[in-house]
Amino acid sequence: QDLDELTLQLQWVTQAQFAGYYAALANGYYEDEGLDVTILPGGPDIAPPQVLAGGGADVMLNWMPSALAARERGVPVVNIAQPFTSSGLMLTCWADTGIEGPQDFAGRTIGVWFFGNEYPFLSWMSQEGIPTEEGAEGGVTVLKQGFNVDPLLQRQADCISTMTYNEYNQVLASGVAEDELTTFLYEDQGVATLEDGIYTLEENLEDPEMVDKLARFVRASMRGWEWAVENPEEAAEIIIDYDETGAQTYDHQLAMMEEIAKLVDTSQGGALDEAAYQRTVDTLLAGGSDPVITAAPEGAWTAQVTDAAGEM
Amino acid sequence: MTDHPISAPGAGIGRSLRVGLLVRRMMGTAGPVLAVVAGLLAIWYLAAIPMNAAQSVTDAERAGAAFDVSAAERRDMGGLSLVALAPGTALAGAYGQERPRLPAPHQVAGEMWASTFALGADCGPAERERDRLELFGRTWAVHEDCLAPVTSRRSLILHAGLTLAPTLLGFAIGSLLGVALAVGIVHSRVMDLSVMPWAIASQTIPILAIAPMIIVVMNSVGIQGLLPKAIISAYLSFFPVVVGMAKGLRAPSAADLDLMRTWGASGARILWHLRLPASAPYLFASLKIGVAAALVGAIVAELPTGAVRGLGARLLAGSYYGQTIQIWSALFAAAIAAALLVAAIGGIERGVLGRMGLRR
Amino acid sequence: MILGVWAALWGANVWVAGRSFGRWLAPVLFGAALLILWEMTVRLFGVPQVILPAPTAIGAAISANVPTLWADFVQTFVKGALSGWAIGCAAALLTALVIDRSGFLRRGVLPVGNFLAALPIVGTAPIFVMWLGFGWESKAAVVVAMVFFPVLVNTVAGLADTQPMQRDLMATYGASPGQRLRYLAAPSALPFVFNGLKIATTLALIGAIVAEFFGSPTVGMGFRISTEVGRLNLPMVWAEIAVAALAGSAFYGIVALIEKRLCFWHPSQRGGRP
Amino acid sequence: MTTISATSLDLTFQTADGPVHALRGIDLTVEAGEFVSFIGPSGCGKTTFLRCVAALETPTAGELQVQGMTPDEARRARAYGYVFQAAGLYPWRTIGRNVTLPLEIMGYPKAERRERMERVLDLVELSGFANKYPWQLSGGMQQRASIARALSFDAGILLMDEPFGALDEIVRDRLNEELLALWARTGKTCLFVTHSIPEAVYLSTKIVVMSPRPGRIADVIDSPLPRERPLDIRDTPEFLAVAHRVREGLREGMEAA
Amino acid sequence: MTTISATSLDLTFQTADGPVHALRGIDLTVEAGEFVSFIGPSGCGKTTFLRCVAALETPTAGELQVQGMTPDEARRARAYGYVFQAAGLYPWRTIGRNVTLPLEIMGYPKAERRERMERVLDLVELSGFANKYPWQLSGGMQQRASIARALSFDAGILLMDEPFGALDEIVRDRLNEELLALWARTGKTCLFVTHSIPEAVYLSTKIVVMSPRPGRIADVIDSPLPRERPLDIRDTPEFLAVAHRVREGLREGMEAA
Ligand SMILES: Nc1ncnc2c1ncn2[C@@H]1O[C@H](COP(=O)(O)OP(=O)(O)OP(=O)(O)O)[C@@H](O)[C@H]1O
Ligand SMILES: Nc1ncnc2c1ncn2[C@@H]1O[C@H](COP(=O)(O)OP(=O)(O)OP(=O)(O)O)[C@@H](O)[C@H]1O
Ligand SMILES: Cc1ncc(C[n+]2csc(CCO)c2C)c(N)n1
Ligand SMILES: [Mg+2]
Ligand SMILES: [Mg+2]
Repeated sequence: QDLDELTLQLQWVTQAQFAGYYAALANGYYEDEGLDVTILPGGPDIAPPQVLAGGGADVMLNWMPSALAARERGVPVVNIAQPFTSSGLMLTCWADTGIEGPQDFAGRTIGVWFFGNEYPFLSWMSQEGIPTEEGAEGGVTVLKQGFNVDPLLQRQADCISTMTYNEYNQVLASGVAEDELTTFLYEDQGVATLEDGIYTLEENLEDPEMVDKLARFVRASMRGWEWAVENPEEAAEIIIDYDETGAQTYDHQLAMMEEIAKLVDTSQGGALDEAAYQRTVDTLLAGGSDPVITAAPEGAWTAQVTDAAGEM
Repeated sequence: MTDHPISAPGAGIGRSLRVGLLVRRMMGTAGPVLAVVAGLLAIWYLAAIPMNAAQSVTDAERAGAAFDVSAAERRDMGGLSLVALAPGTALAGAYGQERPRLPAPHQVAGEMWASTFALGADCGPAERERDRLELFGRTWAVHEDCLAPVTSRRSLILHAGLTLAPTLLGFAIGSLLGVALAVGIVHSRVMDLSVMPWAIASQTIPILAIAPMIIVVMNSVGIQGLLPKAIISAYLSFFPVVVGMAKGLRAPSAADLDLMRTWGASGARILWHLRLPASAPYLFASLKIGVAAALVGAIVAELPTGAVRGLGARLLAGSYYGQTIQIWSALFAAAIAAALLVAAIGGIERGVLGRMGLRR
Repeated sequence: MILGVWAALWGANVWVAGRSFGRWLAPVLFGAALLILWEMTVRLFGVPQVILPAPTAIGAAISANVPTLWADFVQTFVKGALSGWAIGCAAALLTALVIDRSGFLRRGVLPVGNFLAALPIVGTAPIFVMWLGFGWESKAAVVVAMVFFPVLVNTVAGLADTQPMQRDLMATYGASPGQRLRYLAAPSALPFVFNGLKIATTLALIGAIVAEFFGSPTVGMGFRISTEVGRLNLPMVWAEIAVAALAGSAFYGIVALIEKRLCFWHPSQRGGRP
Repeated sequence: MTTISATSLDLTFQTADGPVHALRGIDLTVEAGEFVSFIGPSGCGKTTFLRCVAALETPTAGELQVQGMTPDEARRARAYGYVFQAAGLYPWRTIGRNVTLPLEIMGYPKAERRERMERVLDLVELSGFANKYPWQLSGGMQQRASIARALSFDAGILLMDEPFGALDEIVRDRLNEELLALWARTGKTCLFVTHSIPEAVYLSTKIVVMSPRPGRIADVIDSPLPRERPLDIRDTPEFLAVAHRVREGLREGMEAA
Repeated sequence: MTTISATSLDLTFQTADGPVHALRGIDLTVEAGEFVSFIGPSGCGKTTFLRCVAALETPTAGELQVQGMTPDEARRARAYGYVFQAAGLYPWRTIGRNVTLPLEIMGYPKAERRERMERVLDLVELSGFANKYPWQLSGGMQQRASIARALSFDAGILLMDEPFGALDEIVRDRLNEELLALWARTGKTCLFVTHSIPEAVYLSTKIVVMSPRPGRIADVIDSPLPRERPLDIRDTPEFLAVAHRVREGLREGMEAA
């Protein structure tokens, strides 16, 4: 029969972070829902909200701070599902620098991802009252971190941003022992923000047919996540199969899949937890003199799609 | 044959002279190039010792060796002082690291070999491995994916080939555009005055900055795939062609142009019979620069398109995981591809100019 | 409608190009025409700002962010591009002088140089960032690597571009190698050297900006561009691009002006009379 | 029949350093079939006059008629063959295709191009070289090819600007003889610029001596020599007398300037 | 006193097409203060011989002595002034600074450079043009500047390779007169290559006629003309006789080859 076409823009390259979607694709869950899904990998020079605005994709994955900031910029993106309920973001420091808590950050060099991913860090620092501008008294020196853990390994930075499931494993894989490192999980610091959520443009939600399509997409994706969490080895293999760069290794993807499984909650069918949303907004608004968003967003999420997905 | 004694004066001069000339021409470039390459390799090997010293010492320490200087203090030491601190360790660890700051030439060569012929160190789950191979002091897994060399995802040839398509298309677009602009510039003073400064300005715009916008804009009008990448690569390659062609189309002397006018030739005839042939040497010189630029453009274009295949994607993938050896091998693969493209243009140039009688 | 405006502006340009002030007015008018068309396209078709902002929005972003733009300009252009350009060009000139003394080196270095010049910047930039850190030094190094070979190749070609007769004259004067360089090779190489220097100006700025995509402090034109793209602040991105184009063109123009002053004697600078 | 008639022709170039009077008050009539040489010191306007005739420059004043037309009409009627000092052959075309180039531009059919090419190459004794490239020929042969090119279409007027200036004396002697024979055979009207007094005297039925600043005509000498001229006519007293008059004309022109 | 003596000089160029015998068995003696012209068809080795004398080429066999030294020693002793066919001035230097260039290289003090420059520019009638650039001068003026440059330092031997080849007859006549006057005044030894028979006869005390393939000397003619030579000496029977002998020598050389 005729399949409905749908394009998904990831926010990073093909890896186990997105195992649920690849699993749904590989196992035919999307087809079962009458969907023909195209997955576009992301990369360092790709801003998913821009792709959405330009019509290059129907849905995207994005971190909520970045998505809310884009909304303020006039791109009406709306969260329609939130498979990731916990944050995997953390700051990883060399233990021998003597950093034990945020109070030790003054004068340190810290690597941060930018490109819309800097907001959690900035709001954390502003909550701690640590300036991040160049040369500020008692502040930190912020580096725009590249795409790997070299700044830490080369000791160009005292701390760098890592994800529990990816960069942290890379640091360990390069021979560093866990006790050589001190880590700060954003969850533990009370500044966690929602990560990989599914977003679409507001206008799509006005079209019942499209809403139905999105609901089928979310349902199939959550089915994919359920499967991937239960079958990490096979999921990692699927990732290897879909990675066309030939750069991913099975062991790394398996390790990533195991960490990712801890962040995903499949029990709610992908429905957004309003409390978690509110915590994210509060964290972003609390950004002192330079908050990430200036006002509490209106209509930035909807349960419409997940509700529809649940009813079917 | 003849019975002239071989020792007769002048005997054999003709042949030995010709052979001598041939040998001298070969030695003319091959010898010096080999010498320079050898020199560079020597410097490279030497430089790898201090460059990788920090990691060598850290590795040794993790393996149980003890050093007088603590890790925190070592952080501020340069590579040379680390070599002075532990010369034996630095030397022993310089050429065998997984993620060296400066991979040794043989590591890069090994990776290029392996990824050209598609061997992979751990390229899949253990149970899918068919065989293991000892090469370059490393164990390579021969994954079933990797058995058909060129079509494997690890094959540099595959990636280079995939980058080549937008390169060639972009190069074609860029060259045609460049030639067309040059023709306009030469024939119209308005074009000359208004286009040239903006062509220069266009080349000062960082392509990596506007590439994502080109992609998104083209995407929003429904153009995807090869063309956006080709456009970016054309953007980089048209400029040298414009400059070179404008010079070449103006190469005919005033006397040549006057002669055409005494024959009552039209502008188009002058272009076809005089300006274009006269510009051929300039065209080829700028095409050589343009094709290299087009390759760089195609590689750059792989970033904002989220390309998962191609040399640029391969470079980035290496970069995400700190795989320096992989970065270097992709880098050299790109340079080799550029050299081959330039050589191909050179071959066409020799043929065309030879047929035109412009090569003496 | 757009086509009509285009035709009108082109007509004005044709008129202007015929006048004596056309030399500078024509390109300005052409640029203005492009901007007007751009603005019209954006407004008429309602192009979203996150895809292509209008020139007026870009202008507003420029005037609202002068201090930021200036700080970025200093970091990227002055510290990164200019120092890298100067170091790279100086190194290339010195190397060319050394190479020129030996035909062996000349034949050996140039092919290898051409090969190394083809290394794409997206590959070299991360390596230099890894080696030299996140500051401007790594950007300067990327620029050095980019400009070195074009200048070297041009200079070597220039030093070799003396006429046999001029070389013979030097021989009959019994000139030393140093004198030969000073009185003959150096001046006649100058037009070639400037060719290389001009190419290098455009490469330098691009190199410094692109290298910042691969790691930088929180200031710089490349940093700003990549960050603001992520934040969808496109007018600011284009403001930086405008500064880059302006600075790059000015840089090119200055070098071209110096060339005009120093190479006034070369046929290309005085209208082709031999 | 008058082929070229110039009446008080003026041409002034406007340059950055002020006006240059390249031609001033030129009066000259050339009959059909004449061989007219122009001689004079550098800068006296010889080239400029030839270029006016070929409609490559426009006089600033005066009257210039070519075969009863304006020069530009004559140019479009393809009345001229022009030969420059340098052969100016295109290196990417063989000798044969160089010669057929003007024919191609003028739209002659292929068969006729070929036939004419063979005829004119024969005329300048270059048959057999049609498939060679210019740089495979000596300087003198190239110059002959360039003359053949100017002859290939039936221009009634042959304009030659120092065609033999770059050749050595021996080759030059031979080409002079050949040119004379050619002229006799074809009956074209020739305008010929040279710096060499013997050459001018040897070739011409009429010698125009010019003088510079401003460029004007100092003397017009009708040659008493017969049309039939072996090379050693140059040792006859008549020849030397004409040469002497040319030299005197030149000297006076120089002193007046 | 013998300035230059060549004994069975050979020079063979090894080229891709086989050896070229540019000079074969050249025997020649030039006394101090002589004016020797070399004439002969293209490719007969005139330039090559001059270059051997100036140590710009090395003979493959035979003996060549210059002022009792090897050519290379003489070169380093700055014994030569060399004038080429093209002026070969450096476009980035003014005429004045072109003339002082050899003096600068040879380490003359500044005041003397200036003084000598003025003197030689005066000699070639170019005073007042010291601050012009070469391309602002006519071809003839450029050639004179290049002669001035060769005269600026006290080289005993002046080597000139077709210095007037590109000039028109009138300028050439005047420069010939000037060159002769200069030679008389300075007493230099001059070796002069030309293609023009009258020029060779007019200037020289000795004319060397050469013939090609292999390049050798066909005839050496000692001129019977007096040292004092007004321009119209060219119409005297003695002059014509010498010119005739040169022409014959050339013709025979051509036929032998
Ligand atoms: N396009 C031009 N612009 C300005 N002045 C010019 C131009 N063409 C020629 N002249 C000047 O006009 C005068 C006559 O030049 P023309 O070329 O006709 O001289 P000529 O007699 O052919 O000299 P020659 O023997 O050197 O070829 C010269 O003073 C020259 O400088
Ligand atoms: N560097 C060289 N390599 C090979 N052959 C050469 C070289 N220089 C000169 N020849 C050859 O040597 C011969 C003599 O050349 P030379 O230049 O001395 O002739 P010439 O008498 O000066 O001729 P022209 O009157 O044309 O200047 C010619 O056949 C020439 O081709
Ligand atoms: C340019 C750019 N830089 C950083 C991130 C942040 N980020 C979000 S998910 C992810 C993968 C983690 O392994 C990373 C690095 C991004 N998206 N784009
Ligand atoms: Mg002229
Ligand atoms: Mg010669």
